[in-house]
Amino acid sequence: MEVVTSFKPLLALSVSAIAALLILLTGERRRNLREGWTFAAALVKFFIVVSMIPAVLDGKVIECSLVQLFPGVSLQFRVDAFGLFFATLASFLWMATSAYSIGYMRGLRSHAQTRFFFCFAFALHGALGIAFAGNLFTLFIFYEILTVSTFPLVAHKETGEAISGGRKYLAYLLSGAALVIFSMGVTYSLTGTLDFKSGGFLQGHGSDGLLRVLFAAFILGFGTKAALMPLHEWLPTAMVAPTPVSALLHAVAVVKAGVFCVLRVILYVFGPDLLSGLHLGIVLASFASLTVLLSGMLALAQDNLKRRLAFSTINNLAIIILGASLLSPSAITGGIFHIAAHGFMKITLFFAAGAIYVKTHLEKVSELDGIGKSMPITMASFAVAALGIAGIPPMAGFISKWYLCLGSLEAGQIVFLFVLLGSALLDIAYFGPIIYHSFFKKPVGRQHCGLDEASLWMVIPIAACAALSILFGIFPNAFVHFFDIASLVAKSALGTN
Amino acid sequence: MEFIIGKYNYWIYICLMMIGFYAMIGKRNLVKKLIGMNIFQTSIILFFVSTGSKKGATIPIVEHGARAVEAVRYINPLPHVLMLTAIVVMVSTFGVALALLMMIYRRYHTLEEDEILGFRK
Amino acid sequence: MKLIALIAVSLTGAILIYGTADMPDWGDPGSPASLHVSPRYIEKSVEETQVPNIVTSVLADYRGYDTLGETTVIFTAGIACILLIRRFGR
Amino acid sequence: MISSPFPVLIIVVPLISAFLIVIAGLIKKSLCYPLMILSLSASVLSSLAILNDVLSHGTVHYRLGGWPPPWGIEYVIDHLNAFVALIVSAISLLIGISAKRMVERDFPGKSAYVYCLFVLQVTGLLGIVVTGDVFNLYVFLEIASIAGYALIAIGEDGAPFASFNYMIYGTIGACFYLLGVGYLYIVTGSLNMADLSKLLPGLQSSKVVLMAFAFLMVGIAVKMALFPLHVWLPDAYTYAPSPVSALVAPLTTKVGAYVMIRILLTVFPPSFFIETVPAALLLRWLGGFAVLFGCIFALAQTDFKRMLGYVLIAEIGYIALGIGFGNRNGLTGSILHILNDGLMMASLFLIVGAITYKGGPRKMARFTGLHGKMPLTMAAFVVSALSVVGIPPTCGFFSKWYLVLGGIDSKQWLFVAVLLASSLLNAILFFRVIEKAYFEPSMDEQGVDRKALNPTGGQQNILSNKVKIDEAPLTILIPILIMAAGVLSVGLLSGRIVSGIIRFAIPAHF
Repeated sequence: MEVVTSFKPLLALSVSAIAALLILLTGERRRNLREGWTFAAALVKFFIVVSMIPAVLDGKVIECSLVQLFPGVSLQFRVDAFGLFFATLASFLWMATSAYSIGYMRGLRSHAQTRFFFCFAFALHGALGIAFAGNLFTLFIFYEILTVSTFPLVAHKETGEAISGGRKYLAYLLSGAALVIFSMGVTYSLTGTLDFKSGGFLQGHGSDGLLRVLFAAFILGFGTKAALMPLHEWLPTAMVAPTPVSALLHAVAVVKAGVFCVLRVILYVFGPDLLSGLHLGIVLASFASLTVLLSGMLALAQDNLKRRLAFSTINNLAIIILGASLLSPSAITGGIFHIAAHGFMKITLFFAAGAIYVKTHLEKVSELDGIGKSMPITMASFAVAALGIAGIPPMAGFISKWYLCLGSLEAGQIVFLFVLLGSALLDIAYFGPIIYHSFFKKPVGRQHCGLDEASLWMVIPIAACAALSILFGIFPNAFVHFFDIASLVAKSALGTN
Repeated sequence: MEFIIGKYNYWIYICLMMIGFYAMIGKRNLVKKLIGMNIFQTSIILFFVSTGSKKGATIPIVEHGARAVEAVRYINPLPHVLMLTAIVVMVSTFGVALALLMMIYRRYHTLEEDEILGFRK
Repeated sequence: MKLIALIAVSLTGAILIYGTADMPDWGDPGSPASLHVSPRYIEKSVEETQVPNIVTSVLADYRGYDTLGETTVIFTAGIACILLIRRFGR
Repeated sequence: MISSPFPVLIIVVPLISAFLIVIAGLIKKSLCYPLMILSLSASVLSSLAILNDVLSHGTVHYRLGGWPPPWGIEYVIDHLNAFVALIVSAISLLIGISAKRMVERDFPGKSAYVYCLFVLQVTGLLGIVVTGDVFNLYVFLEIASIAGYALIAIGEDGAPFASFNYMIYGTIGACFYLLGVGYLYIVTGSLNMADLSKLLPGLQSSKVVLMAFAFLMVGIAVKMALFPLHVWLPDAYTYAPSPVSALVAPLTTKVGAYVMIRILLTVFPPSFFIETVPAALLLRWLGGFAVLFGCIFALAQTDFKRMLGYVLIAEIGYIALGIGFGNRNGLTGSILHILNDGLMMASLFLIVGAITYKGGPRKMARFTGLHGKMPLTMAAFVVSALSVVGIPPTCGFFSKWYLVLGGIDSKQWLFVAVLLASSLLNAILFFRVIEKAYFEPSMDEQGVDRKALNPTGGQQNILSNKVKIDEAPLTILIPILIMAAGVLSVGLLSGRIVSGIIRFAIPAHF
């Protein structure tokens, strides 16, 4: 593997940090300029990230080492296929989110918008740092930056409910972080290094028992962010946050970062060989399957639209982890591709929910009867994304589910095939009624006076994301080569290069 | 027996020290605490000075014109020097403590710890 | 409080008495304190500092720096007393 | 042997300037402050120069009066005390800069004396750090303590009594230390640290050495406020005037910690406290309790400054815990924490000072809406608070990381759990303040009577019915911002600091 030294990762990272500072300095008075910074940063960041794709597809790794933090560990950025995948997704969706949040925040005349955009930019800084981190320690630094910068976003409404949601978020994530510190410490004292390596670097260190405990600590630690059951409680509570924040939490950065970290640990710290040697892959897979089915059922019971979406997220994250823990090439490819596919689809769903809220202040599923008539574009996009999540072609969700199913066959675990199919059925069960009611039912107790879409700032991102979900379903390699990168990750992680 | 006679200097200083120590932490009157502090510090001085003594030796002032000076003939001067410094340090602490007591008295018009704590509640 | 104080004091006293067992006897000319460091003061003081009073020579010369510290302590205490009890501008 | 004048300059320059400040105060009051800043800057420069010498040539010796070591007093500066001296002098310079407005407003007639004692306090602390003689250390300990008693006593209403209590405990501590020195002297005949470290290994079975060790440790533990000898601390630092608590709180305890490390590692053979006596075990347990106790008691406080006092007790617990692990990572964590904690605590105490200077509240319940009024100060507060919680990349995280590694290396899982749990407790502590300051609208908007805003005592002169809180003056704000920047950059540079300085401060065989 060829290693290229370049400052590009650092540049991409600093773009959002600088943007955050500029936003802070610009302040509330000149809000057009402030939002301009957000946009410019999102664009610049996206292009820097995308410019790294060709090199990485060639099998190169882009590295950038800063100060040494302690023996064997530096503050190091290392762009491999997996990191680039996540970075591309995050920066891609940041563009959509920033447009959307401008419409949303202004539509609601929200307070403290400067803080909002500042924290948002900083959260992206954290997410990209996680993506580009070359070792566990660097990853953890940005993991915590992400946690802390998201806290003000979750508590943005400043109501009692919002603040307690924020508290819960912090309590879960910081407890998880404590476990991560512990497991990092053990890893370091076993191996003397924390650098990621394809195929893992823990093999041959420590006793089986210790490694099992270590794995559990890692998964529980990062699992809090990935909302793995039973550590998911914070995610539905955090739904009090403004919708762009929910989009950030679910689709762009936070939970995806959690899943990313879990996958990093599985593939680059422990490695498939060690995991299957310790029989841990199957344990994690069963654990994830339970989450998949349980969260699907719980989603059915939710009347609040955003909470239902939250449980759907928990469901899909568990599917990604399930894919990775099956440790077969197709399953890993499918799982990783699902990170992107789910990102685009889920962001559409949240955007749509937010648009409905801004226009009508409705949050309950049962109140949405007939809304499709007044907001056709929004609800059509919603329908597209919802069907995509259920895995119906030609949406992107189909591709990932297809590969996941293939992967479970490859791994010889038919049980998990049924889990996947069952979850698709559950998806249809909890999204189907919404789509049906919104288009084909008469509104009750509410006047509908024709077309009433939200502002263009919101509708365009919604439609664009829905369109992209279809596009990535038909051309999974469109624009940014998501699929190729995902399969490259699977190949290199399994050593079948 | 040898144990007691040979080391009675230590016994005395320990007794004094414990008296002072008890007054410092057990008494509720601030002046009594200070008196305890003084006893406590003095006992340490006693201890140090007693370590300097040598049987059959004299005070460490060299007689005029004495040539070859033997260490055995004079007692150890170093503990005395240290204690001269320590005395000054202790006196200074004591002075500051008295100033503090004056401030406390001006404020609360009492030097009983319980009463002062009662005021502050 | 008194009880705690009494216990603390008796405990400390007991420890101190326990410790005396290994101490040199009073006035033992062979104790380490009399054999290390201090002989030089006694033997060389006149020669090196021309001061017959050895306590003085150690205080003001060999360990003169302690004495500077000591002076500073008095100075500190003086300033502290001024600061604490002098009434300014009243 | 390197002869350079800097070791003695660190002490003598502020010492002389302390005299000059008083004289200047008699002639012209406005001269005092520049004099103080000048002398503190000189100390910082000398400590930098020494650190440079030590890094390039190894340990620096300085014989005072020219007498060779066991007979005269010697300053020995190795990596450890060069490091601590720089921390002490740099932080006191920053606090010194910020003291001007607060001192001149609160103690208009007495400013010269306050500055003088301020400088003397720093002199005492620096003297403790650079000396190589156990008795000389006692003398400087008392200089620092006496200056501290006086400075604390001029604070708010309860200050004299708090200071008196502090003095009783402090004197017990100092006397125990002196007694320990006496015991060491009686078995070795020497007061020089280097000489003692040569003589002590042969005497390890002596009960007297054991006594000496115990009394030295108890004495230092009182001075560094190690649980359960911390009782004097919360009151003393709560009632002290703001610049004083910002100086005394972080530095006195840290210098105490330094003395403990020095005695354990240099004076006694390191194996003594780990193997011969169960001191390491005891330190671990006390440290662990201190951490939990400090955090839990801090949770119960409503006064921000008092809460910081308890947090400080917990931070001391970390240092003790790290020493108690008795391995390289643990000690690295402890020594690094001397720097980190000094920075963050100084910054936090100074922030309280800035808030109260502007007539702001000290009760945390009244912090509502503060971020809008003092945005920069509160930003610095967030950075320092995150550091106490241990969020990377702030410096607090890195010392905790070394401590966790130390715990893992010595297989002390219980204490690793304590360390991790304490981060969560700290998070609760500080995030509730951040929530107040950032997410709750200020009192004005809720229409609460402004009179209720009056903080507990003190500073009545500007507290009328109308209080307008905004950023503190630049002399206070800039040191706060420098320290906040330090908290961030020390975190990222901790690798350099550890591999360049702290690595050499720990005996090689660890």
